[in-house]
Amino acid sequence: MNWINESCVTVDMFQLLNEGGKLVGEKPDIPDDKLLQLYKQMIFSRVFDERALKLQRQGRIGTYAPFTGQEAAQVGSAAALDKGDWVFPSYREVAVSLVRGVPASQSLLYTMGHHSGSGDPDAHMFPVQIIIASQTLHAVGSAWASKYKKEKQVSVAYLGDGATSEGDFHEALNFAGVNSLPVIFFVQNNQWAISVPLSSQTASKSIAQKGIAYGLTSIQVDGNDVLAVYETMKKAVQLAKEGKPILIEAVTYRQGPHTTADDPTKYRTKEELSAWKQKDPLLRMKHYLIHNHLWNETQEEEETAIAEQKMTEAYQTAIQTPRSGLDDIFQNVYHKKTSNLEEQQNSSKRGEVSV
Amino acid sequence: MNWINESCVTVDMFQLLNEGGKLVGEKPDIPDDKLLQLYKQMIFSRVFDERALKLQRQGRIGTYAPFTGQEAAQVGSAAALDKGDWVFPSYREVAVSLVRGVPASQSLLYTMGHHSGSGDPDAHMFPVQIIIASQTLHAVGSAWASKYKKEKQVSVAYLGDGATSEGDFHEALNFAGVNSLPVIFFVQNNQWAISVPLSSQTASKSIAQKGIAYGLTSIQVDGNDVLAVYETMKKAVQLAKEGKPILIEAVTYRQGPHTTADDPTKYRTKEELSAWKQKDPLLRMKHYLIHNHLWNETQEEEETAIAEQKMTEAYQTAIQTPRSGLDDIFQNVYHKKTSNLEEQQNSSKRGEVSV
Amino acid sequence: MTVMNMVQAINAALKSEMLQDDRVICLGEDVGRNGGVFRVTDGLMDIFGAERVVDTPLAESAIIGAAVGMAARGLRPVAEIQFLGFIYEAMDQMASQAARLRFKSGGKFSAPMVVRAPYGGGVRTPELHSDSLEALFLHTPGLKVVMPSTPYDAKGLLTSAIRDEDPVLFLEPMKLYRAFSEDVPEEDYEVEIGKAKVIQDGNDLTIISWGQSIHTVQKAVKEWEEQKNLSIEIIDLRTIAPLDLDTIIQSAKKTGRVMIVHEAVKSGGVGAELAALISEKAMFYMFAPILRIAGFDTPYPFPMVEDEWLPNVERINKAIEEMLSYS
Amino acid sequence: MTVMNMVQAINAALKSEMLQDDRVICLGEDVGRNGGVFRVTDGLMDIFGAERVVDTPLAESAIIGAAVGMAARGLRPVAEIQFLGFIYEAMDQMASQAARLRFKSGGKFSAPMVVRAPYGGGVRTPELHSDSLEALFLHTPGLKVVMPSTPYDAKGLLTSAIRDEDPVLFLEPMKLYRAFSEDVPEEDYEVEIGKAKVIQDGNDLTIISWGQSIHTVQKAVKEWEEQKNLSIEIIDLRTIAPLDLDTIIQSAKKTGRVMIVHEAVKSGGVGAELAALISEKAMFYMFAPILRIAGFDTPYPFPMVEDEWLPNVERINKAIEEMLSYS
Ligand SMILES: Cc1ncc(C[n+]2csc(CCOP(=O)(O)OP(=O)(O)O)c2C)c(N)n1
Ligand SMILES: Cc1ncc(C[n+]2csc(CCOP(=O)(O)OP(=O)(O)O)c2C)c(N)n1
Ligand SMILES: [Mg+2]
Ligand SMILES: [Mg+2]
Repeated sequence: MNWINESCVTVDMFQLLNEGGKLVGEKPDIPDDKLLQLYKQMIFSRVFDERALKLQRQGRIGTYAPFTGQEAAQVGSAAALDKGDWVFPSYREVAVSLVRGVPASQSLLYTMGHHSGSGDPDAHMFPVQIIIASQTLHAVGSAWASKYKKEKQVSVAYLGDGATSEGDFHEALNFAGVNSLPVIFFVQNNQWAISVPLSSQTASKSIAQKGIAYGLTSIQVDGNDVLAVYETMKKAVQLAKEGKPILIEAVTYRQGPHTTADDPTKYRTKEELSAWKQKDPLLRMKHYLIHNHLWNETQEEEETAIAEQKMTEAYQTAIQTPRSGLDDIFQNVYHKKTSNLEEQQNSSKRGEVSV
Repeated sequence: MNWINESCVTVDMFQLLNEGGKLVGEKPDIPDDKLLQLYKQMIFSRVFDERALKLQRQGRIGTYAPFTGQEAAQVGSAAALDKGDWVFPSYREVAVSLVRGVPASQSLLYTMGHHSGSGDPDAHMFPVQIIIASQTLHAVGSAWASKYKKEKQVSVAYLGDGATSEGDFHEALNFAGVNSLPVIFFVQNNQWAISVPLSSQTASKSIAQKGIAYGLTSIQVDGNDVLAVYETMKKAVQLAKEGKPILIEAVTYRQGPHTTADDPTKYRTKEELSAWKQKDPLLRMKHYLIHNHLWNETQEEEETAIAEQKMTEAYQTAIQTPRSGLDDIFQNVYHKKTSNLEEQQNSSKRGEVSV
Repeated sequence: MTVMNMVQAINAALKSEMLQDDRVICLGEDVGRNGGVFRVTDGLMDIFGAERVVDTPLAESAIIGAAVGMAARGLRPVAEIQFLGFIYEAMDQMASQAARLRFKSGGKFSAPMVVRAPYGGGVRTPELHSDSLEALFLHTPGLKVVMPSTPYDAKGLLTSAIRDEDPVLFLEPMKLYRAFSEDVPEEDYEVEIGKAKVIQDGNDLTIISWGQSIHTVQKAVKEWEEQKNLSIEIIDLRTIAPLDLDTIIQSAKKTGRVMIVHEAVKSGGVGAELAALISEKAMFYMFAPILRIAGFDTPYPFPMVEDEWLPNVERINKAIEEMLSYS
Repeated sequence: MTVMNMVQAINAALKSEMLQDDRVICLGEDVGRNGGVFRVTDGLMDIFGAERVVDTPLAESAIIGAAVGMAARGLRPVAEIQFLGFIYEAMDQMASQAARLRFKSGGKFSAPMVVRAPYGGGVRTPELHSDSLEALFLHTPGLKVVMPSTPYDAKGLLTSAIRDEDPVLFLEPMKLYRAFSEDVPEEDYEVEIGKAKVIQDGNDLTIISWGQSIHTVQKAVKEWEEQKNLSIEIIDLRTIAPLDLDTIIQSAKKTGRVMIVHEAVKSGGVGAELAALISEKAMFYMFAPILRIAGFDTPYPFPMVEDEWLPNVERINKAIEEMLSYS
């Protein structure tokens, strides 16, 4: 009998920079200014994240899901996309949205509970998805639309390791495979789904190998290595545009809490955290740039100051935006307000209850 | 970059008898009387199926899902189970239920729309599942209960090729893998999900390889070869009891319509059907038995006559069972009838509408 | 005009919209080569090809979820759920995704799409094929829910649904698919979503119903009118969300007696909302309690019993009698 | 007696049932090591081990579906859905599987299990965390639905739910988890499922509510009683399915004025069923229309607006005024 099991597949993680920032693979063909841009985007992302955490602690914004530790995965992947490509994020993709050109203030407004909601059609960013893995299906539909319209765009779903357990993830990959859609499933395997470690999430040795069930082309990449992520994503976009749907597992780590409502000390060790901090994506890229004489500490300080300033401005913009009121919620339920909503809105204004 | 794709996995179908009934593998260690029993069970199954089709055409029973062509997969797998094992069928597993000892009349009552419903606790058979793939989760829960209670039983979910596209299938396999549950997912890949061929169902080269996504042990077996199926299932039960969840893909064919409401000429060719009829599971086993001097045409006729007679008796039992009435439907909604249902039942009796 | 049954009318609407608008595509299980298990999409694949009439894998959440993505990106998907009972598998995509995309994005995205599904009893289907679940979607802001009872309305409402800017759940009463035919224009036309139809004027009693129950109501009413000279108003709701409050309240005030007939189980059904609206806005016009003739509060029953379980002429007659006893 | 908040009371019920009955196991996302995102299952894993307090993968359909299988095989699973809004992912397992197993098997199998889920607004959660979806399950025969508003009831009702032979959906009002504490017996006790509680007798008006809205109602009522000397009856429904019809109708007949207050969107909510039942069985006792103060018919709103969207004292006051204007 020919039993199949995991030992039938080998998964090797693709890496260009090791933890110390040394090049371990072939030198990628990325111009210096692009390297610097990637790093600056990572700096701004981290500044956003740290400031957002502070603002939340001060009660100025609502629940927030920090992404510190995942900057390479987010920035590297987003930077490899074209303007026309479409992004379907979860709730943790602020760095992606920043790279796509979504104003930082918009993400602040979202977590402040503003009715403007999320999503940015200009940046080709779908709204934040709360329901785990649901966005993978929207990316499939979007890729399908592109294919149908013969537009050369890819659709990218961002999701987490935990999301790979949901039925929607499976259905999305299967639809993508059957229809040869230009879609990329970018899994940030940050090792945890709230308090559940990957080992309790799946008995599969890797997430990348899950693509085999659907005829997808898959890869595991070091998600803290911005160069490896960028190169992988570049290639993935090309393959996807040829009708080869792609699954990418970016191995990374969520250094902060799941959200500001979470206490990670309940479920994970200090040792684990500090081991992963050694692999920090910014540190690694900084070492590489300095080593290659593209960066120094002065520039680091300057860039950080610029980022802080931009963040202050974003916050000012957000708080100066008029607050939402009850009236706003009757909009956008339907294209045209129904008479029932019209009546409810009017009676709410008049302080009435009903007719 | 180390891209993974389907070429990384090889899947070889396990077979013992070829289409002509010749032994192609190692002779399995199955006593002669067991061989004969398997074949007789296949004969009775086919007689049931053919009679049920006739009864449906005569308007004596309701919609029916025939399984002709899948007898080896069903009988071979069910025969390898122990009495204590639990079975979670779809709507096409009548042959399985017959092997488990469920009276044929019970399956007739079900399709006649009798309130006694389906499922048989004595035979350890869960009710017929209409919702595709839903039963895979119940099998997981059942296996979990066995493990928790330290009872050495396996739970077997039967499902089709189409069912592997549902999210529940994915979630079930993942739960099974993570918890090392004594569960077997037995997929009858009969090539079609109503009108949708396997090639439109998944881009995966095999169903067996889908187990790799969950750390499962998997195999592809010739589902028209009752010996291969029986042997595979025997081994699977053993592995599952050791805490290795199993995925089996039995490659077979649905020779009849999807159900009595379906017209397969809309979507598949005569050529395909007749090619598969060459691989008929009964024919193959018959050749093998005759070749080994265990069977002859006289026995075949006798056995068929016995089966026909049993079937006639089953139908008599079914039609002699008192019909269900409105009163029956107020039972079994809750353990104890609620006062609301009490009231509805009483008013329905009195011909009233409401209080 | 051509004489069409409901299957033909729906097929005609799909065909006509697909001819006019290449953003319209159909997707679902068995909708292509097979033409749907009820043949509603029959022939469409031959005309429009497999790119516009798509046989999907067996996964309801993906069907609706993919349609959301398509719709947001400018297509007009018409997704089929093979039987309404299977929509539970796609509830998140219906209720949290399609219904809320416009709202959650502050109006920046939307999901103009149609989800078609046959539903309803009386045709001896296996378990879980006959449930009427419209109430779940009445409780889901952002969705529209349409339930035609005639071929004419089916074609016009489906045309409106496909052209609508919001997600529409279009429920097709299985028992009426081929139950009768009527004149249906060959050219395309719209029947407005959100408008009930007074299919018969009356003064003594109002009966509100929709889908296949309408025909049971008509049968019952005929007897009363002929034998007792009673004047009964019948309202075919046609749209469940948004409800046509004006028509309902106007009729309630006029007749002072309202009965609601639906197939779904009684508790928490659409009948409850109608009764509540009337008791909120027209209670003092009522001569009689508002009665609901509906499925009993049990799971949809086994085929042997379904005709007794469903609202039938006998139960409606009983209720009319009861309501007339108040004056 | 000990003073407990609702989180502690629920935790106590789980612990006590697990101690007495080793068929009881808890499963769900983050319920183990983390003790649940609200710490409702805190400490249980330490006491009962990872076999009885199971951190599952992230898959709601599997959580409920596996629980159905466990329950059918003799365990008593208590499954947690992290927030009620996520139950859409498991609707088939809830509505077509757990709810119908007894019925579909002709009584040969059953699924005695509890599904716990926090729900409700006012705590500034992100989208889809605050919806009140009880009406969907009122419309699902075979399920029981329980919604406590106090720590005492929470402990007693959960104990009853775990011991019940049918699947029970146990909904925990998030805002009340730590809002207040009260005396709760240390030993185990049951609060009967299916019985509403008249938490305050009155003659002029009945207000029916449940879950966290009860406290808003109480606040509003206090003002009226103190200032206007009005006698208001307050009914805490506690069980949504099966409804306690007797208590509701009795009160309606007594006071002749009924208001229903709930957080769920108004259309198709449980309030509709209550109003319909009253208009069916007690209409001629009514002095005033039956009013529903509920969420508006929009998706649950953005945090900045939720306090205005939810039923609040002001809206309840307005409604009381309006109802008193009828006499
Ligand atoms: C359908 C659904 N179930 C549960 C949740 C609650 N929840 C929010 S985030 C999360 C963990 C997600 O883990 P992962 O996919 O790894 O993403 P990460 O948070 O690590 O980025 C859970 C369980 C949800 N939002 N949606
Ligand atoms: C959730 C759900 N979706 C759709 C259906 C309708 N349906 C019934 S059988 C079937 C095809 C199933 O194919 P497969 O799993 O291969 O099993 P087979 O019928 O071939 O045995 C479909 C689509 C259903 N019963 N349940
Ligand atoms: Mg994660
Ligand atoms: Mg099949």
